[in-house]
Amino acid sequence: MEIADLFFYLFSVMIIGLGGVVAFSRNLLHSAFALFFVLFGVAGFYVLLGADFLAMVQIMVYAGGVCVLLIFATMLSDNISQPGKSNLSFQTVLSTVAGGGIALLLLSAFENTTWNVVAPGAMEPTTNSIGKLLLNEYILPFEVISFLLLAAMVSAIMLVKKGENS
Amino acid sequence: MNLLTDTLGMTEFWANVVIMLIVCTIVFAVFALMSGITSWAERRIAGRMQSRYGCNRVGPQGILQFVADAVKLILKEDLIPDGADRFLYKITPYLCLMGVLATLVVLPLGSRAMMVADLNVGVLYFISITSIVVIGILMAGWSSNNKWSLLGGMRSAAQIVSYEIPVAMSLLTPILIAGSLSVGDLLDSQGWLPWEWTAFQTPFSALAFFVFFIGSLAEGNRTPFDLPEAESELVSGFNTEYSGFRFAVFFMAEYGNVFLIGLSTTALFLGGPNLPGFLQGNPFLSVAVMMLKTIFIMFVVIWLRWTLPRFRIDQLMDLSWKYLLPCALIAFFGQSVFMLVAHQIPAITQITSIVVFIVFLLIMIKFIGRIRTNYKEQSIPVGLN
Amino acid sequence: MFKEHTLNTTEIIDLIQKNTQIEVKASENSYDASIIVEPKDVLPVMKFLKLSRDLSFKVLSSHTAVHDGEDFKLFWNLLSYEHNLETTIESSVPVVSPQIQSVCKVWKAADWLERESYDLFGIQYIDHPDLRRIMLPEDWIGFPLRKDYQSPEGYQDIENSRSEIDKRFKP
Amino acid sequence: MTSELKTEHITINMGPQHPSTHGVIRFVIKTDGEIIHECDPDVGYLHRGIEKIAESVTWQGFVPFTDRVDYLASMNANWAYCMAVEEMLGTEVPERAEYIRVIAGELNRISSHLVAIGAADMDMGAITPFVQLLREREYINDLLEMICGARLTYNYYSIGGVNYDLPEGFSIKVMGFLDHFEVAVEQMHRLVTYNQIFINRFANVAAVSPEMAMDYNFVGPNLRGSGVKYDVRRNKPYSIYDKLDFEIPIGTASVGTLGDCYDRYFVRVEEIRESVKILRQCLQQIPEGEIQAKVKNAIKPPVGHKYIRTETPRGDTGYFIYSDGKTSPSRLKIRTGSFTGMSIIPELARNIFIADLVAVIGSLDIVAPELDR
Repeated sequence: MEIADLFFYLFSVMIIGLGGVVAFSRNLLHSAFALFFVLFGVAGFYVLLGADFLAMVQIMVYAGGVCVLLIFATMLSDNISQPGKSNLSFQTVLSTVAGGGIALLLLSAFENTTWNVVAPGAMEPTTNSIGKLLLNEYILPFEVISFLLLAAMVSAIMLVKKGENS
Repeated sequence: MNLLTDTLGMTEFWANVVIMLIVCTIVFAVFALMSGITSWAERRIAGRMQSRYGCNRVGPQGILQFVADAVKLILKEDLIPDGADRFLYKITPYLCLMGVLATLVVLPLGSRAMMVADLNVGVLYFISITSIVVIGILMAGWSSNNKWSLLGGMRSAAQIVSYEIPVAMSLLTPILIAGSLSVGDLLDSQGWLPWEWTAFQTPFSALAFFVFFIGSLAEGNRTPFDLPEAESELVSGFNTEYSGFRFAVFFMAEYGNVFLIGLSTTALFLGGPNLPGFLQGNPFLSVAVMMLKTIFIMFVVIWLRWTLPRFRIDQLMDLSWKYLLPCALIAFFGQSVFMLVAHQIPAITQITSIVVFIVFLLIMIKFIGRIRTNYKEQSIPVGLN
Repeated sequence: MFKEHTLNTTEIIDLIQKNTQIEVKASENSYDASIIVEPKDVLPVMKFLKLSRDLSFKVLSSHTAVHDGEDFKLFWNLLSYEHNLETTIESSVPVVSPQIQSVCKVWKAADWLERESYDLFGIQYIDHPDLRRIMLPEDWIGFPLRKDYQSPEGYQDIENSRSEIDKRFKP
Repeated sequence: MTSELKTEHITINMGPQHPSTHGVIRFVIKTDGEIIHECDPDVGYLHRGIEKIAESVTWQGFVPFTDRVDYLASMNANWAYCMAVEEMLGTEVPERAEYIRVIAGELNRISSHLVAIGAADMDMGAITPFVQLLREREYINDLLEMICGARLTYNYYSIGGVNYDLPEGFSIKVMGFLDHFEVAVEQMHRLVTYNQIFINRFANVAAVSPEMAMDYNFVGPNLRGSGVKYDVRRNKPYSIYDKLDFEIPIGTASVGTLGDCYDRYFVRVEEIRESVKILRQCLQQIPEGEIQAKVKNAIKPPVGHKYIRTETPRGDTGYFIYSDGKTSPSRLKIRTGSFTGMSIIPELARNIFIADLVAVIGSLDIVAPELDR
């Protein structure tokens, strides 16, 4: 057993176990906190796969940013002293159809894919190549996306401003 | 590692595990000791500044006070408030400590070889791992079932999240200079002379240095940005309800943070452990240089805490978004342009760095003059008794 | 800013009577001269004292009551920074039904001062915005500064009877 | 998203035990996040019934109780009460006693203002100025201990004069202290007053207009901070203040709006300097002579009421005394600066931050025992 394998199983257990907490917890905030660790575990997987840059960005953006935002939103929107609300929802028919459909889709994808198994390569820095690709080959999509995000941010600020004035 | 596999007949896996544990223990021991000593130093320095003694009973000059404190805190009753979220309440202090400790992985205690892991995305790791602390503080604030704690937690999360951005932006400047995200490469890009340090290389990197220092003060919840703990407003912020060992862990994380501010500032901006050429590679000297610089930065941090009042939450946010972030962006942009120019005229690099350093020295001399005035005035006798 | 000549009580009384046609009189008192006003006239007189150009008593320095026999004597100490004037308005209400108009509308400082004298004397101020106890707990019985007040035997579970304490500390 | 966001208010108890309420006061605040929506001060935790006690002790016997009304400035509290009784009896206080009273009172004023300024700094999170100012206060306590033997509750003034004469060499020691102290105040300025963070926290916060200040009966430094130039020592001189030369500092809106926390703070700092001036004059002019006028043992002032105002560190403190000709006052009302200053809090603490409320309390210089009596 390699040391990497040990971490693989550790991360797997973490993701699956806490993923369950996210889905089934009766406390919305517990779900949000568990989600943080799920995202953290995913970052761990990225590291194991040699995608170090992606892993760090995953932690920074999803775990550090999005998750904190989620927790903030939960705390602000709910009656914070009694967060009894759960995200368990029992719309049986709808949820069965949706969940079953997705499960079937995933299963068929598993079945139909020929998995390309290669030996794990040496850990190489990916930052350099990602940077080069982003600023040479994919410069246009990169810029378009940045512009889109900027527009979204400005409009969000405008919406909030309007609310404050009235 | 060879020693373990060959002589003790371990498999490679177990040898790896053992080495990991040893390294973890060493790092943790250094961290715990440093945070303890920082807490002692803080009390002594505060005492000196406030015309009193500070702790001077346990051990020579009271240096063992932190051990006594730790023993006291461990033996204290561990109270859990009524209505608290017990599980979250219990694990939170460790989460905070973990977030602070994990940063130590990419920071050198001495030369480049004395790093736990010289990750090639080290700087990114350094920035992103802080988010664990945010979650820890939020959880602490919420799970205590205390409104003051909750306010403290919210403040803290908002503060750390928004100060992460100028800090990350200001780190782009040394990254540009070194051309790498690895902390080891950043160390190598600086020399041992002050004008070869990143902080004094160009006016822009000096700007980035100040943004980074201020930002990391805010991320470490130190005065003037100690709003999450603001004892005169929020009683004690997110750790109000904690007692006993769990409080000790919070405390350790807090003082460890001061150590980390010193360590990261030294490594990234102040030349790290670099020595003159003929001494290069001497492990003891490099550790000594690194620690000296770190301790100086820690002293500045403590000094600031006992001098300055505290910001208000909106002023804090203003400072981050309206001043520090633009400054960091200017530093980044200016540094890029400067490097393009310096590519054409190589001599300009040397000249600018020396000029920046001289300007810095002049400011220092002015500052020391003011300190002297204070000392002179303080020696006027009162004439009682 | 301050005038040299300050008005005395008689001149103030003249001014009040000329402008409001309310009967007021000076009190016979060995120390401070004060103006005695009927309880029903207190509010209009106060309004005049504050708004009048010649007086402009913009400050209510103090207000209190005195339990004197069958009556509560009420005192308002007024100041005028503009004219460097000082005067005392006096009125009295019977102890059995101590009711008087609140002057909160004239001076905001009256709010807490009247709450205090309600708390300690039980004087009812009509039209006071928030008349509740200020110093003592909400469930306190009686008004301590009245002369006929008897100290309670205890409050909630705290005993206060003299004999018990004496017993415990006797040698 | 046209309608405004509905948010739930949190009700928080600030106090009775809270680091920055300056004693045992409770504020029930309703906040919208960090912004205070409503604030209701709940006072009375230190109500000791001093006014009721006055009805059963002798006229002289009440002097020690006035110490407990305002423990930071007991000299001035003694003074106000003694002066009221002296005026009722028609006692003439010897000139030397008046000078001693002014010296002790002004020293006490400085020490009280030092605590006020230091506590305001500490509320802002700067602990060092507080400790440094307390060190200066200790020197003053030493000086006051020399003249009366006590460091906090002095019980020094008596009806008709003062209890003890000044010890030998006292004026030299005070002069020496003043030389040291004036420099210390400059240092304090450099440490706090010109600190940009401190200015940011205090300027433009909770401004009180002159009209509002008068309406709420602000007194002393709080009133002068709002730009109203009124000081009892100058406008209705008592004791020997008409012989002394000193300025009345008022708020000038030097960094913010008129009557904000910074103005109130700055007026106190300036008053310290004026007190130093007064002390120097008194020490030079003090005559020799008696320190105590003849007062009978059993005092029975004639029937009537008297309202006396003196300028204590917390402003114009009024003693309303109603005598029915017996050996103890029939009614004694102490109208203190903290009490009326406090009643403005519900209005000032609207739409400001929790941190600002702390600044407001600090700048109003509220002393809880004086508030509750």
